[in-house]
This record gives sequence, C-alpha cells and structure tokens, in this order.
Amino acid sequence: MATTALPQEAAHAEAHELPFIRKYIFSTDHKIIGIQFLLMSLAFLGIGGFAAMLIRWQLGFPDVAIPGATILPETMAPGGYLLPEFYNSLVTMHGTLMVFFAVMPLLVGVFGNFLIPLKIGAPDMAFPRLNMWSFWIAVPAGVLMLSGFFVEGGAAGAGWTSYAPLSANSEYSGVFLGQQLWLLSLAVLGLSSILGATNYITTVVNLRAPGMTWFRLPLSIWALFITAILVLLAIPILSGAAIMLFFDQTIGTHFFDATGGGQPLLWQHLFWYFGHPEVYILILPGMGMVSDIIANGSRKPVFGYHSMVYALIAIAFLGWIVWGHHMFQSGMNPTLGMGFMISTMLIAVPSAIKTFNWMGTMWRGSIRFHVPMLHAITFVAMFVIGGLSGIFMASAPVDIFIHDTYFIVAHLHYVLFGGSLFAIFAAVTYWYPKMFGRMMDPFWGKVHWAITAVAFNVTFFPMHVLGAQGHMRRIYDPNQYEFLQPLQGTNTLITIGALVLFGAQFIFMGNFVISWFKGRKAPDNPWDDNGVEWTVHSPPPHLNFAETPVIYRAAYEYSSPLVEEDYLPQTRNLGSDSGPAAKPAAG
Amino acid sequence: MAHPAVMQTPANRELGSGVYNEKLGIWVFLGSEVMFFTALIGSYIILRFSNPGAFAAPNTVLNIPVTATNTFLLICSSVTMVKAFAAAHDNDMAKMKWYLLATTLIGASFVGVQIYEYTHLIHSGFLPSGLREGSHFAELATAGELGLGTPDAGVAGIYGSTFYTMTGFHGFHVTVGVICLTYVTTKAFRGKYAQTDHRGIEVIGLYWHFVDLVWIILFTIVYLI
Amino acid sequence: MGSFLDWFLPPGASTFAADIDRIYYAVLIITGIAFVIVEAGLVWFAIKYRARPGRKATYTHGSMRAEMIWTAIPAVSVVALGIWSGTVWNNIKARDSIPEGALEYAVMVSQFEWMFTYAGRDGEIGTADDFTLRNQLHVPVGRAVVLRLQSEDVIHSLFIPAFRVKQDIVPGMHMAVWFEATQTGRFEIACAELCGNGHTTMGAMTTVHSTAEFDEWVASRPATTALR
Amino acid sequence: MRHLVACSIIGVLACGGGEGGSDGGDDAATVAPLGTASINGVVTFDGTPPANPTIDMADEPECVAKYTDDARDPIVSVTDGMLANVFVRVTGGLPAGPYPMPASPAVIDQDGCLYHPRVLGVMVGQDLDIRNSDPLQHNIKAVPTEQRGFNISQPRAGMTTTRSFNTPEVMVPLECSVHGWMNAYLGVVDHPYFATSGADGTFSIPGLPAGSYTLEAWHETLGTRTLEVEVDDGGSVTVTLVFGSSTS
Repeated sequence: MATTALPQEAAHAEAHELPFIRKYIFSTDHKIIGIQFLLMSLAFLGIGGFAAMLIRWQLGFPDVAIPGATILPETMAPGGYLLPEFYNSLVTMHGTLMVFFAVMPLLVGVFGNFLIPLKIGAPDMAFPRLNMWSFWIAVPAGVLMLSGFFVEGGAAGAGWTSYAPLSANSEYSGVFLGQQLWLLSLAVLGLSSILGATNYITTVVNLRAPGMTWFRLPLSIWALFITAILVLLAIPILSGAAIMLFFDQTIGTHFFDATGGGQPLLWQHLFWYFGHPEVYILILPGMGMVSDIIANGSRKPVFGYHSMVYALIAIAFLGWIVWGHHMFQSGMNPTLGMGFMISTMLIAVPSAIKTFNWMGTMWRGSIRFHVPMLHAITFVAMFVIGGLSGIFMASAPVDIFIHDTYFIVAHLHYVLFGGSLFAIFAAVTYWYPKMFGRMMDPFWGKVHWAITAVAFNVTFFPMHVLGAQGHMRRIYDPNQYEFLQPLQGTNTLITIGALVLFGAQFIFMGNFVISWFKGRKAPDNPWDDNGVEWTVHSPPPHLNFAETPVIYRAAYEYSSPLVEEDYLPQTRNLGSDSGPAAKPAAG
Repeated sequence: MAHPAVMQTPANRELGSGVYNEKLGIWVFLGSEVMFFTALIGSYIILRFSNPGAFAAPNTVLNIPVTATNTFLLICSSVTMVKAFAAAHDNDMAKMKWYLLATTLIGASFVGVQIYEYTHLIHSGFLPSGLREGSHFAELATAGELGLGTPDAGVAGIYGSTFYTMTGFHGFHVTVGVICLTYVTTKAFRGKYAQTDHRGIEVIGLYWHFVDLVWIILFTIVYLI
Repeated sequence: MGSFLDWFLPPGASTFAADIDRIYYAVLIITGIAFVIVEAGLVWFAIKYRARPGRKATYTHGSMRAEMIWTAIPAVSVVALGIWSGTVWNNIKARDSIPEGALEYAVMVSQFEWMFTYAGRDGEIGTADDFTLRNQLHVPVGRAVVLRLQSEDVIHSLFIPAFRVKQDIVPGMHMAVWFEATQTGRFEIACAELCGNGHTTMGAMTTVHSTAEFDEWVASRPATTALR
Repeated sequence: MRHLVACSIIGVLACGGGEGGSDGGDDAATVAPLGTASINGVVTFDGTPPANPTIDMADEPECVAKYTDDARDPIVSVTDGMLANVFVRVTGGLPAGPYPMPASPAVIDQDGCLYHPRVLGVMVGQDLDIRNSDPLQHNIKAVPTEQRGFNISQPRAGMTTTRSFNTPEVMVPLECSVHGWMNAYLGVVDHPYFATSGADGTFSIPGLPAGSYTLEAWHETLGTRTLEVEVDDGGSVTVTLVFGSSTS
C-alpha cells in the first residue's frame, strides 16, 4: 500500500510548463510557499515594528508631536499626538502582529515549509495542495487583522491577550468591529496553522529518506516537528476561545460575562492554556535552527545531541502545565499557584541544558564567524537573559511586584526578539542562498548584526530597570504617576534605542532585496554543511531530488576523523558505510 | 498535473509510519479536533459546575426523545459507514455505493432534525443569550418548572450560550462531513474507487466516526445529565 | 533620573516587602552568576576557539558528566527557590493568610476610579457611619488592613508598589488583599491591568497615618457616599 | 432616568444612517428657514429646590482649583426660582421637512471636571464639538440606546473632538469614565426646534412657521411637561413651564 510509485521524471518535465500563476502564486511547491510566507511575514514584521515605534515615541517624547503623524486621522493622533485609545490599539496590534503574523509564520511557516522536505530528503510535503491552502488562508487572516485600523471604533484595543470583559463588551472599550475582526482573523489563521501542522507532522513521520532515522534528524527538524505538535494541539484551544468571545460580542452569549453567569477568568485559562505552548512555538524552531548553525559555525558535532532532543521534548511537555504562572495575581486560587510555580521553575532545567550544550558545541571548536553564526551566538547570549529573567516571575511572590510591569516586557522581548528574531536572522541569512540561489552581502550582514545587537540591548535591557521600579506595562502616560516621573530619562533612552533598532532593519531589508537580484551566485554548499539540502542545487529544482537521497549518518559529523575535510555530509557513502537500514526506524 | 494533492511515495522507499499519508494526516488532524472540542466541553463543564442553577433540568427545555432518535440515526450512519468500507475492502462495489449513499442521507437527516430542533427551541424562547422574556420557556422558568436555581436564572443565559455553541459546532462538523460524503459518494457512483484504492472512504470514515463519538459525549453531558 | 543599571527595588513600606525583596535579590544573585558564566563563556569561547589555520575542531559528541552537572545544579537551585517562594507566597496570598482583626475596607472599582469605603468609627463595614472616598485610601500604620475588592465592569488590578501589593480585580468575583504598612507617608496606587482608554489615569493615593492621627481623621469624617 | 419619545414627525432629513456630520450638514444648510414665528419661554421651579450633592474632587487638584467653594453636582440648578437645564423641544405640529440645520456646531465643554452645558440639544447630523478645558484626561462615553455610542478620551487640555448622531434620541447620556460624577444629556432631535433653559430659566425656539405645536420639556430628575402652543407668522408667544419638588 505504501509503495505507489510517483512518476517523478514525468512530473519534472511538466514542471517547466506551469504557468506563472501556478508556479509562483498558487504554487504547491513547498519552497515557493516557504518564500511566500517569508515575504508576507517580513511585511508584517515591518508593520508591527512601525506600531512599536509609535508606541515608543509616545513614551519617550510625550511632549513632542510625532513627526509626520498629522496625516493620521483625528481618531488616531490629532495634532500628531496619539490618543490613548489608539495607543491601546497599537499595543494590541503590535503584539498580535508580531506573535501571529511575523514570528510564528517566520519560524513555522517559512522554515517548516522550506526545510522539512529538503532536510529529510523528501520531494515535497505530504499534502502539497493543503500546503498551498495554509498559505492562502493566512493571507486573508492578515487582511482581516489589519482592516481593524480602518473601521469605525478602531482596531482591537484590549491587548494581545484580549482579556474579557474589556474585549467582550464594546461599551467598555469603544471598539466593536475592530475586536470582532481581530477574533475572526485569529480563528481563520488558526485553521491555516492547523492545516500546516498536520502537513508537517505527516511529512516528518512518513517521508523521511531511507536511513534518516529519528536520531539522525537535524535538531531543526526535531524542533519543527515538536513545534508542529504544539501548534496542532494548542491552536484549536485559541480558536475555540476566540469563537466563544466572538459569540459573546455578536449573538449575546455569556461565556465571559459575569452578569450572565459566565466567567472572565475562563478566558484567561483558555488563552494561556493555548498561550504558553504558543510561547514555545515561538522559540523551539529557533532553538533547533540555531543548533544547526552553531554546529556548522563551530565545525563540531552538537554537544549532547540526544539530550538536546530530550530537552526539546521536555520543554514542550512542561509548556502544557505551566499556564497558570501568567495568572498568579489574577484571583485564581492561590494554592494552584504553588503547583504552577514549581512546574514553571522546572523549565529552567531543560533550558539550561540547551544553553550549556550550545556552549559545549563551541568549546574547542574552530569557529567561523559568518553572519548566521554571529546571529546564532547572539541568540544564545540574549536567550539566556530572557530565560534568567523568567525565573524572577516564576517565583510567585516576586511576581506580585513585577507582574504587568516592564520587567515582563523586557523578559518577553529578550525571548521573542533576542531569542526568536535573532534565530530568524540567523536562519534567513543561512538558508538564503538555498532559497534564492544567491548569497547575501556579508559586509552589510555584519553591519546589520552589529547595530541590531547593540540597539536591541539599549532598547530592552533598561526595561528591566523600569520594571524593577514598578513601571506598569501598557500605560499611555507614565508621568501621571509621581513614582514613575524619574524614569522619563530611561524611557527616552529606550525610545532612541528602539528607533535605531528599527532603522537598522532597513539595512537587512536592503541586503535582502538587492542580494535577490544582484547577489553573488550561491554554490550548492556555501557553508560546508552536512545537511541533505546542501547536496542539491541552489535553489533546488522542482521536487528537490533527482533521485531519493540515502542517509548514512547523523546530522552533525563535523571535523570527523574519518575524512580530511571538516564536514561529512549525511548522504556521503564512505564505502565502509553499510546501506541504510531496510526501513527507517518507525515511531 | 505537476503536483498531486498528496505526495505519493516512490517505490524505493517506505513510509515511516507504515500508514499512508492521508490516513496518518486525518488522525493527526483529528488530534486537533479533539483539542477544539476539549476547549468547548471543558468550558461547559467549568461553567456548569460554577453555576449549576443556570442549567435547566433534563427533558424540560431540551426534548430528549427527539434527540435520542437523532443520536440513534447518527450511530446508524456510523454503522453504514463501516459497512461501506468493509464492502470496498471485499470488492463489493455496488454494496459500497449504497451504504455510502445511506450514510450521506442519514447524516443529512441528522442535520435536518437539528435544524428543526433549533427552530423549535428559538421559537419557544430559548436563545444563545438566555430565555427570551415573555416566551413560553420564560414562563415555565418563572413557574419553577425548569429546575433552575432561581426562577429567573435562565434568563441570564449561560445555558443557552453553551448549548448552542457546542451543539452548533458539532452540527457544523456533521454538515462538513455530509458535504465530504456527498463528494465521496458521487465519486463512488462514478466508479472511482477500487478494492486496491479506496483511501477516500477510509479517511472520511475516520472523520465520521469521530464526529459520531463527539455527539455521544455531547448528548450525554448536554441532554441527559 | 534613575540609573540605567539600578536593579534595586524601590524602598518597601509593608511587612512583607522585605520577604519579597529577599527572594528578588536572591534570584538576582543566582541569575547574575549564571548570566556572567554564560556571557563570559560565550565571549571567551568565541575568541579562544576562533578558526585559525592549521587547527581542527575537536571531534566530540559531548560529555555525559558535564551534562549531568549542568542539569543537576539548575534543578536543585530552582526547586529550592520554588519551595522558599512557596512559603512566602502562602504567607501573603493564601486565602487563610489574612490576619484576625484586620481593618476592613470595601473597594469598588470601575473605569477609571477607585471607590474606597471605610468602616467608620465603629470599625465595621456595612453600617451607617461608613463613608466613601474617591481615589483616596487612608490606613493606619502597624495594623493589618484588608481590602475587599470588587469590580463593576472590567478587570482592574490594584497595585501599590511600595507595599509590594498587586491583585487583579475580576468582575463577578470577590477578591481580598491584605497588607500592613510599616511607615507613615503617602504611597501611590496604580491600576496594573489594561482596563481601557483611561487606564493610565487610574491612579490613587494611599496615606498611611499614625494610629492616633488615623483615629482622629476617621472621627472627623461625616458618613457619606461619594458621588460618582 | 431615560425618556424615550417616538417622534410624531419623521424628518425627511433623518440622515439615512450615514456617517452623519458634514453630509447632513451640507444638505440641511441649503434649506431656508421655514418661518418667522418663535416660541419664547421661561421655566420656573416651585418650592424649595433639593440640595445638590457635593463632589469628592480631592484627587483632582487641577479641577478643585477652579472652585472657590466645594464643588457641587448641579442636578437641579435653580436661581431665584428659575430652573436651568430643561430641554424643550417641539414634538408635534411641525410640517414635513427638510429643516434647516443650525449654523454652528453644538459645543460641550469640560471645565472644572463638569460638563458645560449639562443639557444640550443637537440636531441629527449636526456636529457636536466636545472640548476639554481641563489639564487632565477626560473620557467621554455616550451611551445611547437607539444608535451606536462612542467612547473616546481627551488626554490634553484644549483638545476638541467632533462627533455627530444619526438617529433622534432624547436623551443621550454622556458620562466621563474618569470622573464618575460627570454627567451630561444630549437631546438628539431630527429638527432644529429645540432649546435648553439657561441659568435665568429662559429659552427661545425661533424660526417656526405659523401653526399649533406640542412642546415637551424634559428635566433629568424632575420629569417632563407637555404644552400646546399656537403661533402666527412673525409673531411670538411666551410660555411658562413649571417644575417643582411637589409635582415631580
């Protein structure tokens, strides 16, 4: 049953006859879909970043009109000063766009699509047409989300967490259609994510090339596989909750309305039961890809490959039982807080394993500082700060003070920007040659890296200090409070850092676009990498492999004594290697 | 066509799980569905336990005999689904076609009965937002005949909210299933399935059994308890 | 202007501020050590093991012993931290942690105001001599007070930084939070949960009086219901 | 207390539910006044007016500074027996529209943490300018029942925000969510024949065609009064409306 042959040659011949629209727009090729996701999510990254700039301007220079903002309508920024309601919308949309439309598709949509078939030696995803749909469902979701800015009442303004009843009852916020569009958009995007995850899981389980056993998989694939499981199981919780909230708004149900017998805290439980796995959806693929890149840059096998896999699994598992740590001060039974505190603390253990194993990989290496490696090392350095600051709020009593302050903002940006986004920069610069067949410019890559790394820390490190002084998050005007007035200088510094950080991304965008057309032609294996994807042309042909690759060894055989070069591709037959096991180890 | 809807596997390799892609895929997808209904049913359980007085006694608002009949219908459709698959397996294509048709029709009649039930309930004043004031059910509630904690507890309406959302989403899933079944049945009547290839039937069958199972849970906790 | 590296918490003014701060500083030290080890290690490795001609990386797949060490140390540290935190947490927030005889206040919050209802001269809430003030909380020093919190509309969060007090207030739920001020003075109250357009304006002021001064102040108040 | 009136006259102008504001204004501005008659009147208060409650404004020093005495909530505003803040409008007898739009926008100001005026008429589609004269944030929340309200904030002094209504509704309450005591009432009417009694209790409804009309007067706590009036072209009548603690 499992051996129906695909007439590969015939398919190849046909591929060149595809009209433009089928080849690049409604394409079923996982590589094209990956690139589509890349372009879409980079656009959203820019929009989300721009929203952050407006927010930062308000906090950094509250008495100066935003230059050029007078073109915004009176309902947003009369005279160039943000209105509080627009500020709330910006805070909400910044968070939502970054989490759901930038970082998540960048990690899962782009690299899940691009890397999984290539790295496991498959011609494409298990369900190519479904894959196309998962992209084309994500696009209208993004349009729905952004359209909130253009409707009466403005975009959703209850935070990316949209706590009910502020989000459930338009009378409290003044936002009605915007909030409904927000919910619809997330429900639609959820469908896209679930279809994608179904595809990834099936592909990794079923379509690994002969010899690609589970423990020969690169860590990036392990991470994407585990992430896909998290997406599959977590996203439907959000969809369910979003639908209930949508009904509360539109047909008068009372799920989260205390006056009708509902429970506002139920939203928080559902949201965070989804939301904490979501946090790991946003970091695990980054961890996996950084592992690949650090091993490559250090020219060494990953230190403790098996424990890296088990740590990924442990983090993913623990992610399901810690959601309550977002709710220590919410009025949830304090006794529950104890359990959530211990389970949360335990996440530090697998995180520490991963960090020290990355360092162990670099130890006694022969480190090549190519641009992806610089970003990957920065990922480790920044992720550590985000991880360590997490221990503060894991302690429920300390969380009493720092909950809902800028300490949290600092923490989540160290994980999401310092972590995920640096991993994304590393991965984009690393696989760019394979995607587009050209190299990105290394000089401008290093300039972008240096400015980003410095400006990132100028922006987010002082936020810890704001938080330690009690500066609440999501407030429009901290100067309303005497105890926050001395912090204006820090806020201004942060804003300057943020503007530089935003500006630096134009270097990246310029490098990205110009290299696409003018970059040096990429060789098949520019980084001397062991992965299966580097054995084919850059960019790989339709259906990837002329003949099915056979895998002989684990993913990270760098500097192996068996060969003269310092890398040993997974597909290279040394003669002494016996052929692949008759069957890849199932399950 | 350059790309098939499903990536077939070249002859020289075997599938990691030993199960063909569509079957593995639907199992994975059903995992997601389980979590979706977990969110709805879990919310229902929490809301019901925290506010027991807002839920009417069994067989007052909701009509158990009608729904029990409907439940029986859905179980029957699962049986015919199994029969269709078994027939395909035994290469009895005629039998398969008629069992598929039966499954589709029974599934459609389930949706029909549910629409009838909704119409009747809404007409009598049972809304997602609560009991409509002055309606038949509101009068029964005031008379204390619905077993509510306080006579006007039902007007507040978490009962209607959970009932319509849960059964509505199940009904939506059945509807999607009927649409897919119609497609599969049409294909069957056009002779597109064979003893060696009837994946579509197995995949829709798995989905159908899942939807059936969810209904049995919903019927128990929403109607009977 | 605060220093950019000022990681010290603002001065505490309640009985459990010291407990919380102690854990905070302990975590700061532990994470500080880990921070220095990792960051210094990364820099050191990056310099020492940079690619140089003629040197090949050491081919190794890891070391079980090293991994055991860096699994065990964090595990032990965080479990210890968790147990310590749990004790303090229970003293502050457990439902039976409110001391007997604490002075009661009824607090009704709404967009975007705090309405503090005082027990009045008889020290009991719900009697005729109660009075209500908007955005002004007056408490005696050295006596436990308990705020019974309720929200009229959305979720708000009572945050008194100096007292290390924070409690979300969820509509439909009855929340209680207690503290005991250790010094007199004025301490700001903020709303810490995004609650709408006026979230940022939702500040209030706690005034901590000496016991005598407080009693005198209460005695001078007529029973009123604040207009809102 | 909310008072809903089904208008006896359906204005042609009723502004098809559009964005309101300028569209309605342009159409209406072209309509000439229908007549030259006017109804003048005075509203008196019979008896001893109830004391208005004081406001706990202590947490807003910028507003306290604008008062010499304790600030009071002017619920019943009586000066020398004359009652202010009564909204008077024509409810019956008008010819079919369209009606002329008032030349200038209706203006409501927030000053000293109170709305000025407290009661204000505004025609459907007419601009309502909401002004903040206080150096602090106000949040204006309109909670109508017949149409969608708004919930907007004004964080700075000197800000003006313009809104309009597209459906007649008497009265639309305005609240300030930051200052719970701040209340105002907007009478949204589909014609321009309305007025609010001033501090001296007088009001005037000019520009009417000759005819006999029904007047309705509304006060937020004292209830409503109706009156039949007849005016000739170019003439004016003077009416007296009496509210009182005993009759309410």
